[in-house]
Amino acid sequence: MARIGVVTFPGSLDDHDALRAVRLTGAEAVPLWHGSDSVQGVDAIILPGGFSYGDYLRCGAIARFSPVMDTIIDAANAGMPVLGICNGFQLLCEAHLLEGAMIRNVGQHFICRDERLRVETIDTTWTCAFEKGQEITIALKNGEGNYQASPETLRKLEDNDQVVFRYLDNPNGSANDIAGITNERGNVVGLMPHPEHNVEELTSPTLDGRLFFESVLQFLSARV
Amino acid sequence: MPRVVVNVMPKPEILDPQGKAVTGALKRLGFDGLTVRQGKRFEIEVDGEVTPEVLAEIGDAAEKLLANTVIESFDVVAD
Amino acid sequence: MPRVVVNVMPKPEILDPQGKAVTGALKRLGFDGLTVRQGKRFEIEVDGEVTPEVLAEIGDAAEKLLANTVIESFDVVAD
Amino acid sequence: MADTVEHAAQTPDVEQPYAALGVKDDEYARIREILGRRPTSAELAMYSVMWSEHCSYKSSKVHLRKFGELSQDTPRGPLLAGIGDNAGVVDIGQGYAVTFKAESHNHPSFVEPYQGAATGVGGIVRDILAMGARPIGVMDSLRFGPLDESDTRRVLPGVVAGVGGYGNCLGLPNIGGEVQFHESYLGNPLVNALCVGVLRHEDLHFAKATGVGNQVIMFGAATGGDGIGGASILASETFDEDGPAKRPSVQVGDPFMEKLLIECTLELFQAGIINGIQDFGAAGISCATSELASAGDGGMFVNLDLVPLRDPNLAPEEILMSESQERMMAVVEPANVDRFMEICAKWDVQATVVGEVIEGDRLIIQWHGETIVDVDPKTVAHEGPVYERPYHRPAWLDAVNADRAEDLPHDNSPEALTSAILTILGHGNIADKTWVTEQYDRYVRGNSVLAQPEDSGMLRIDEETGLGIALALDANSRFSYLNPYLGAQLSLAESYRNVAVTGAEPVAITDCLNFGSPEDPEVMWQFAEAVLGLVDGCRELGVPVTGGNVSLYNQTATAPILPTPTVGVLGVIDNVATRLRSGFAHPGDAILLLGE
Ligand SMILES: Nc1ncnc2c1ncn2[C@@H]1O[C@H](COP(=O)(O)OP(=O)(O)O)[C@@H](O)[C@H]1O
Repeated sequence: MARIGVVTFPGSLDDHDALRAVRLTGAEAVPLWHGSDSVQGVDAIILPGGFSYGDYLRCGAIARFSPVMDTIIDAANAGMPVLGICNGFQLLCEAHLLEGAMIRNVGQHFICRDERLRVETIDTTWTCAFEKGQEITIALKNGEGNYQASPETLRKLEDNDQVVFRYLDNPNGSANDIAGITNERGNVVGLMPHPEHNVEELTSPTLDGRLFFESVLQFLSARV
Repeated sequence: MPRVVVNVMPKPEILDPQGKAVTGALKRLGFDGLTVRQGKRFEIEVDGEVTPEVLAEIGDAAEKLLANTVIESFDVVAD
Repeated sequence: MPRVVVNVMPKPEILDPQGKAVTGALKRLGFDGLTVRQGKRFEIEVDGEVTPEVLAEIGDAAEKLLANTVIESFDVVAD
Repeated sequence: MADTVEHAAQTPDVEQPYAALGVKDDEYARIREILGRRPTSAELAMYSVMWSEHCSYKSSKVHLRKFGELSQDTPRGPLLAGIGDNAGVVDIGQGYAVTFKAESHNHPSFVEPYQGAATGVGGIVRDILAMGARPIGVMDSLRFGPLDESDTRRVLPGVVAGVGGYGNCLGLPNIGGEVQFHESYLGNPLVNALCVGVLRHEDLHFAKATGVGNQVIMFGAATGGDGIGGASILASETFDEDGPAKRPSVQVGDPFMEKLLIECTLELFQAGIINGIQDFGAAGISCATSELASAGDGGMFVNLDLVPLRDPNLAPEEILMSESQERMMAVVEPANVDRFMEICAKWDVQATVVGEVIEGDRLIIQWHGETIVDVDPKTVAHEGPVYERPYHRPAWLDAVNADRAEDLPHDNSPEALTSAILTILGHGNIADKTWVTEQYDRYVRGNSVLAQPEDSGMLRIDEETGLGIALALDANSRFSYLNPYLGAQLSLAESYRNVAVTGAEPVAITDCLNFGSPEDPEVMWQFAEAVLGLVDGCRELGVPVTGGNVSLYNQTATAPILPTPTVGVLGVIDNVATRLRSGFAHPGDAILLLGE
């Protein structure tokens, strides 16, 4: 069975939800701890949502220096699938595994709502089970989800097909309506909305989140 | 106690929604002709003297942690 | 363009969770002996000259909007 | 030099500023009588906070006792803990119990809306945590002045951002609440926050200090000079010629610290090494030590020098009264202290042994090697003054009730009706509340079966069986103004119905009673009537009151707020998959009207 790790940082909040989502899609969910430099031989890693270190200073900025992050950076560079959700996305940017940065939402408020997205590329470890152009609805909740990057970076992301998700109704001012991006290799994906909240009928309006986890399982089984 | 200040500002080419919101609010309050950019100010108390080495070290800390140089620039000033 | 800076800091007696977290992070990164308080820096571009009146006006704006004087103090500096 | 017990005994005639601390002449006389001498300034500090209206319930107690006369059984069995504990605990079956409570943070939210509301959420969450429960959700009931008033524009966004900022950062889904507007709240907004937590029966913890030799540990944030306006009067007297140093008038919350404190405390519970625990509420160390000691079977010794301080210049009186947030106190067997410290270190939570449980029944506190407090903790925590405040029905009530909507001019033309409907729908009390609820995370933890815009929130407790709870929080202040007895019952009925319509069985209630000054006999009457209404309503419905909170002196000058009894109802649902949503589900379904 594929083993997928979910890292808990001080202030992580959606770690248990991510673990549950992994379980529900039929993989083994492995809790990982920020203070250990071991990722216990997992096949893929999720950096969950939350307010690591209170989101003080900048979201993800302090967690980026956790011992586990050095191991994850190495693993990501070696091709391991890594998904950063919300705070995890911010963390991936702080760690320079993904380009750009998140700043305060244009409306200055924390926003929690069901957000419609378009899947722009299925050429990543976390989106290969989607259809290109598919429109999905995923829970969004953040105060600093406004994606920004230099014009050159944005151009590069667009040219290389590294924009993975776009908002259909941009909630926070993100450049080019970007909701999620990937690295050049397609193994590291970050997005602000929370797919782990869209895996059960009982607690969410859609099940669109499941496809993220099914994607990585599909990728992993194809690789073996 | 000796003090060093690090100022961190959004780079000019990066959107500054906070600054924009403040600019708009000031205008509504009747303060005209003011354009605001909002950044951060860190006041750092140093155990010991503020030597050039300490300043360099704090510059290092700013580069590494206090600022995200993808979107922010910073300066370090002995206070 | 003429510029005025408003520095807003948490009052010394007020808890500064951000500064506390940054202080802890710096220590973990090996930057020792630094104690940080985190505040805000507003860089304000002024249409026209920075006269004493303009400074007073900006002081007013800081008092009203830029700082929350219940928990923060501020100063205004021509830059 | 500190005002020691010895010194106090030798200097009976020293004048003490008790009045400035809100202690009445006869209360001061009573303290002297209890101690057989004048209190030290540290003791005076403790008595003054613990005997305040806020902590002692001195005006409301005689009325609240009626809640205790209700049966302590829920429709699902006896309460596991009830009024008198930090929060009531309800058996919901399958070995699970749920604890829930609402608390007000009204005045602080007026002074500094963001921090006031944020620390209000923080306080009630620690209450739930102290019962041994994992906090799993929050709700908030908010009242403001009219929407178009400029001060509402200051208070409302701050309060909402504060409730959201703190709760979101703790990872607690916000599953409901209310927002209402009325002139009477313009100078006195209401911020009532509710927290609910879940535990296994065997994990229930009580706030008491037992076992001589057991260690008293403070953990969490360091103690600063927060919220100690009163104590500074004492400090300046005994210490500093130039007057007290600057003290913050508001508390700033650190939700990240609280999140660590939650995870750390739950791990400590799990390790089975907590003998007694207490959160730090309004009265800080005064409250935690005197309540823990008086609930236990021994006395307590505390060395104040060991308390970690954020501000080294605090006087002992100030340390005792400090309301700094994000702190807890635990009683731990000596053999478990190392393990305790290890767990705290894992979560980066500072923990310090500050004292121990001792023989006898005294609470003794030392400072710089000298005894500054030597009291019977029961007299501090539980034997405060009790007032039978006079009350009477307001004379104006008949005229207000006679002024009926039926007597208003009626224009039944389509245009007039249209415009009336639009006016009503556009009023803040009716209008969409998305601007508020969008700032709250309702998804976190992945168990929110119902949240906004549903009438009540619902949380799954057990993933396997589908066991869950429903919660609603309601008040009807305009009805309570017209008739506090019926108004309180309407609040209860509304909340009860909101739970029932989801398919959950209502089992217990908590309340948060917001009123004006108890020294105003008309307000006191409103209060007494509202309590009676709730008691009779609960008896009729067969649900106990598990606890609650009283907030008095909610007024602007002498004008009280509308009486606002907020009622929270807890329901149990055996399988959340059977829950019903509000709103029409399928085209073709029949629509039935129940009732008259
Ligand atoms: N309005 C009320 N209805 C029922 N019980 C109440 C009410 N107000 C207070 N209580 C109960 O009185 C006790 C003391 O409450 P309280 O002092 O609020 O605890 P805390 O120390 O958390 O402030 C608690 O058990 C509480 O549940």
